[in-house]
Amino acid sequence: MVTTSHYLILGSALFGIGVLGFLMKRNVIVLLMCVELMINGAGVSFVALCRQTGSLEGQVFVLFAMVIAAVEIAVGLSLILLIFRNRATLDVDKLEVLKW
Amino acid sequence: MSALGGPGELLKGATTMDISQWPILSMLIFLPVAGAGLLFLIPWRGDFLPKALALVVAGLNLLLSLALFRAFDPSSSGMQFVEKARWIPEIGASYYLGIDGISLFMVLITTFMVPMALLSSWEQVERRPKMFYGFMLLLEAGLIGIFLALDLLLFYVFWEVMLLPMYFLIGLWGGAERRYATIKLIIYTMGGSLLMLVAILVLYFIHQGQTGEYTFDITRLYGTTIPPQALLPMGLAFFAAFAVKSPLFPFHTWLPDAHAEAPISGAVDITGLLIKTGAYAFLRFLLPLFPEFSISYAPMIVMLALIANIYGAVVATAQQDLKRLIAYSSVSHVGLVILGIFVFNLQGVEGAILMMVSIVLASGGLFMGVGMLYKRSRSKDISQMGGVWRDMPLLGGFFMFFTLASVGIPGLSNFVGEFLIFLGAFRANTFYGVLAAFVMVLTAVYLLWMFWRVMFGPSPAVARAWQDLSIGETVTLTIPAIVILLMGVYPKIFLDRIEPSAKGLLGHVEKKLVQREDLRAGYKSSTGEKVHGHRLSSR
Amino acid sequence: MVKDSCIAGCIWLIPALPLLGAAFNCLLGRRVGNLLVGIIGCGSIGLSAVLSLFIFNTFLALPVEQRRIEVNLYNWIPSGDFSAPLTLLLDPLSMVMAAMVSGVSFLIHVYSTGYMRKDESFARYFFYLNLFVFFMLLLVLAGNFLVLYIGWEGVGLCSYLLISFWYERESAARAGLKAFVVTRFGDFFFLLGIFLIFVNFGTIHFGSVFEKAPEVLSTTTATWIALLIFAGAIGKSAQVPLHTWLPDAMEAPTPVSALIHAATMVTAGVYLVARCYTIFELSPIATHTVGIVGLATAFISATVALVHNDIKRILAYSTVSQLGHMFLGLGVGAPGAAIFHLLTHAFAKALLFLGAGAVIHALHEEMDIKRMGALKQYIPATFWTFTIGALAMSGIPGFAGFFSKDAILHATFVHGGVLVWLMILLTASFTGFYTFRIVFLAFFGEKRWDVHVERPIGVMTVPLAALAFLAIAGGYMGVPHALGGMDKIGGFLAPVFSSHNPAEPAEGGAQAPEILLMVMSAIAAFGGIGTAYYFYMTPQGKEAPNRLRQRVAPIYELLSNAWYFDRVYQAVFVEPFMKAAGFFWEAVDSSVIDNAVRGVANSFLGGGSIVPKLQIGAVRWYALFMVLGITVMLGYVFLLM
Amino acid sequence: MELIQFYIVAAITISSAVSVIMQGRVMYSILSLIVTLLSVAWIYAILNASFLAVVQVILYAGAIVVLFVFAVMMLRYEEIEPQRMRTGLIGCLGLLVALFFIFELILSSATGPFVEEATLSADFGSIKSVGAILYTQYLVPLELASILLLVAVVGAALFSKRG
Repeated sequence: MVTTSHYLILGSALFGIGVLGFLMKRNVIVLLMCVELMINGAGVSFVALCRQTGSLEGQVFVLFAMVIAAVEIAVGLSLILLIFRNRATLDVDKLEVLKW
Repeated sequence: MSALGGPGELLKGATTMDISQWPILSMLIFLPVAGAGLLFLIPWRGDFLPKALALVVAGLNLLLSLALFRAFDPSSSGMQFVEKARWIPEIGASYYLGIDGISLFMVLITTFMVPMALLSSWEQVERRPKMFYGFMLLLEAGLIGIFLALDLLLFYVFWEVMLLPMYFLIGLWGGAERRYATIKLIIYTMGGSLLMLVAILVLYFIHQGQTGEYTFDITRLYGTTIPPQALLPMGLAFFAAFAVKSPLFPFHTWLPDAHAEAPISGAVDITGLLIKTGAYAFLRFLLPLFPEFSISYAPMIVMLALIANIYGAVVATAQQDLKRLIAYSSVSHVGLVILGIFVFNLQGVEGAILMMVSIVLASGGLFMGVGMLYKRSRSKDISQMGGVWRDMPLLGGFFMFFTLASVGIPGLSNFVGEFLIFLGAFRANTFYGVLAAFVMVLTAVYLLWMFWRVMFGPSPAVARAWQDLSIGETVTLTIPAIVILLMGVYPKIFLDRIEPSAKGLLGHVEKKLVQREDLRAGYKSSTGEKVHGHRLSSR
Repeated sequence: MVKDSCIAGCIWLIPALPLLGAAFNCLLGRRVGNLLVGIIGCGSIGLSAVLSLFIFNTFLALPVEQRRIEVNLYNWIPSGDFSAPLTLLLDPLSMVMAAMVSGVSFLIHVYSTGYMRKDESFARYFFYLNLFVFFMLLLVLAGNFLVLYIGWEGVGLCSYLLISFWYERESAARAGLKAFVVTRFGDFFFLLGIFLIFVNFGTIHFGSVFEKAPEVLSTTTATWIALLIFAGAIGKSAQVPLHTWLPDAMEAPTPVSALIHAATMVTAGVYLVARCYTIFELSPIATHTVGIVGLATAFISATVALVHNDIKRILAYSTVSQLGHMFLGLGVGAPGAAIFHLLTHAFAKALLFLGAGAVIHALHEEMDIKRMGALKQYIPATFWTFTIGALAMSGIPGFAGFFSKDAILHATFVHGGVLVWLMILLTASFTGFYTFRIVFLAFFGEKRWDVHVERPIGVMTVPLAALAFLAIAGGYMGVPHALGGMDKIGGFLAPVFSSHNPAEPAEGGAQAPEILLMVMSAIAAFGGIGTAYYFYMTPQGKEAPNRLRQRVAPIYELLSNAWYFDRVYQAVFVEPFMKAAGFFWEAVDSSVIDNAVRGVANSFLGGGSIVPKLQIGAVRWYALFMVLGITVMLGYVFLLM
Repeated sequence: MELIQFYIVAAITISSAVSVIMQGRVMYSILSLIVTLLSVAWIYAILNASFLAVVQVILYAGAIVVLFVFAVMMLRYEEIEPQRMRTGLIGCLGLLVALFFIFELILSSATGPFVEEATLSADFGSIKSVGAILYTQYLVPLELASILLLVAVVGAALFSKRG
């Protein structure tokens, strides 16, 4: 019997792998991918709980999350292009523009 | 009885348009937001169009608020034009707006001063005027939001939002020391308001504990009974936030810096508008939410207010920078306002409200005058001036007028407010009244001495080719002057509308206090402890 | 009844007309040219004067008990149980004052058109002057304390503006500020007095307050109120110790000195005390204080006037001294006499000032009487009118000042005692001396100047003549009973000082001392004048002043430094205040408070700078800490709870 | 049956996700990501969210991954370093925190208190039912989302043009 917990654990695992990658990787493009992983992990949990409660709101939410993800990727990637052109690197550790 | 008809009757003439059905309060807030949005988003060519747009928006808002004024029912003490909508129902936060006699004039003066500020900076903002004007409109929206919000969370949002445009206005268009000034401003005000946020949440949960209902609606929270051990920290947290904004001694030192570094029209707004949010919040939140705190700590607050009052006046005397001098005069006047609030009688409160409006007008007028002078002289240093009247008689005349209004000459606006505050203070405690009234001497000293050093005396030998005021500048100064005169000569228009709300407020404080005293008397009568009543009067 | 309502309907016009004039001169004055400004300026006051005389006439026809008309214009400050309607009150006291103020103002306005005709700020001048008359009329016509206070502050303001009128002169600016601040110090007490009245009576309306005063007030409260009000009067009427601003106020154009600093504004204090006489009567302490202050002022400033050489300053000290006489009159229970003296003094002193103005004008701004002389031949009209004024001032029988001063002296003798009376008699002889010192030094003797004399033009001479007439005839309003007169003015004013009965028709036996007193005071005046004549007109006396000066050098020093009031104030108040201001700003504001704030800011900055220093980048640390935060929260929620 | 299906898809998902972060070369990461996204779509399908599954395939596997690929192509391939993971203090800390975080997440998901499982209607998750709720209750957010997309497109175009 597959319970909701199974899917939640799967979603959590996906999210956690995303977090792990986000903290460990240095390439900005891969960081963006890790964000996608996190979003998907959250999505799995949403949809699972959604089936559990029998309401469709969770699915709608995931839909919006996908939209946001698309937006984020579009803008994020174009920013990365820009940064790469200016700084010739994709290593976050070398991008210290946020430092005060 | 009355030989003259009076403008009050005129204004209440036949209404052609029924505006009571409009969401007029929301319009007041969001019209400037929309204007600011247009300014920021459209890539305007040239400077004139965005400026004109900003002015039109601000002007429309002024008209709206005048319509509101006309439709306002002076006989009612409750909230009018109430708008309530769900905002975040899950936590009980609502979009709840309303206006009463206390906030009416705050809103009016805001919508009035913003176009004035825009006009006075018409030719003075050289860098990115459209951004500047956009931020001014945002500031207006934030301020009006503060005055209209009846939901604590909404209030807090506006309270913080307002800082943002302020920060940019000073930080981007300010004087040489602007970084220092902005950081000081932000540290002071954020420090205060974070404490307030905590207290808001505590209040929210206490209320939930008592009634089982999660709400930020202040009209409901008014009924909350604060447990005695929480009273002092919570009251202090709110007090700190408002005292910083007011600003009350010893939290005032951000003001002179912010003033001195602010762009001219930004300064107009800070003086008047930013700082009176603090005093307003005392009336709207601290008094009714924590009447026990307010009353039992009133002597200390009053002492601080008196110190601010005298101290501001004394320190103002020593200033060499015109804008700083006016800033300290604001500190002094704000001390009076807070004194008026915390003597808990009708004259004090009404005087405080009138005084707030009047400070904005008088100090605002002075600031605009200084701005026009600065445009020509490129200096704010008093010792560099002298004999300006000879060069610019028109400016001198206006400057005199606003100075006298600040000094509190009867017939001009400040006098009415000051007089009522003095009277209220005197009724509450002779000592307060004497100390407060003594400042009228000091005020005359530092303001007229300033006037002398700037305007009188011989012209310097160096020839100055300063043009007297242009027509636009004259108009800009004339409008507030007329309002000052109107307020001084016929304050009844204002007092009539303030009175029911002020009475209601004091009545509420008194009632709540009596309830608690009864409650406590019930507890303590067995131990024989004497319950001491506080002398309150809503006469 | 018809007359009643007719008067009530047009009272408000009396102050309103000058206000209109002021508004016109303020807004359009610079555009329309001096002629129109002058016409509007004088015309508005003139109309107002005619109106008040007309009302006076109607008023006299009313039966005594109806001579009290009140008009409520509108409710100015309503706030809870406090209300301050704009009430005008016409009773004998305010009627007399209004007529005097508007009349004298009109004459001085006319004079000013000549005196100021070459000044480039002609319109500004008339704006201030009209505004002043408005406030002054409001002050005397006020029906409650707050309206009176508007006028009170308003005249102070105009006085400030007019003293600083020639603002390019540093001394004028300083004198204006000084006048304003010193009088405001008095106003502060007056305002407290108003509060105390309101707290005790629940109203500030004159009628109700004075009616209820005897029942409501205890002696202590009455003393407090009276003293506070009197403190206001001290400031405004330049009594010791707040008199120092008035001599400096002579920086104003001379007609202004005549109007504000001699005839009208400075007498407002006398008017105020007379108005509140009911309260003063309840408190012997207050009444005595009034008398003592009046006496001291009269004496001190008369002595100072003896040694000064600046013609306007002499007159200023003389004004202070005469105001002291009036307060003395009030203090010894003769308010009618005080008001009478106020009127005659107004005429005489306005005349003297205008005459002095003509002299100064003639000699191109020369004010030192040592550098005048022999002017009688050059400006005879001025000479004659000035002399009439001087005679009236000195209290020579037949002239106005004689009757009024005599009334005060008589009351002093009866209520104040012989010692006080002697002192005031001495002062009277001083008065004769310093007034005629001016006359003799300025108009007689040899010519000590060499400029082209500018003769006063017609508009300046006519007011002089009119005032000269008043300075003679004004006294016959109040010829005392002892001389077979009716004391009309005393009778007319009596209802105002309700509980106080003016000098009853004296019994046959009592007349003799009164006449004796008159003779004594006349002798004192003549003595003063004679001494002046001896000093300045006879060859033998020429060296006398110098010898005298050397003989009493310390006293001379004291007097020429005006009893050191200014220096003491400078050292005790002004300098410590400025030092305190500097100290509070630099030591307290900029150091203590600001450093505390900066400390907080720096601690944040310090704390903030540690974290980024651990590694080169900041972004990934942000990410790490975000996750760490969530982890800790989750841990708290799921693992520990 | 469902259990087996679940374990298969879970294994694919987890392993491909791990592969995303373990790959040295970006292109390989992208390819692994495609697998992950597709398997998530499969999970959606299992969970009665057929509409979402379809959108997942189109939007994610179709559009977003293509974007990644384009980005990598536009940057010269050999320069898309660094490939290695982080080391040093931050690497250790990151690993520690992340692992602990995963542990917590999984623990909490396994023990969560749940409501009764609802009985689902036949068309639960179908295009029709999702559409019905999307275009009524969530109309305003939907429109806002479309505006957001528009803004993002314009923004992205602007950025890449300006550089």
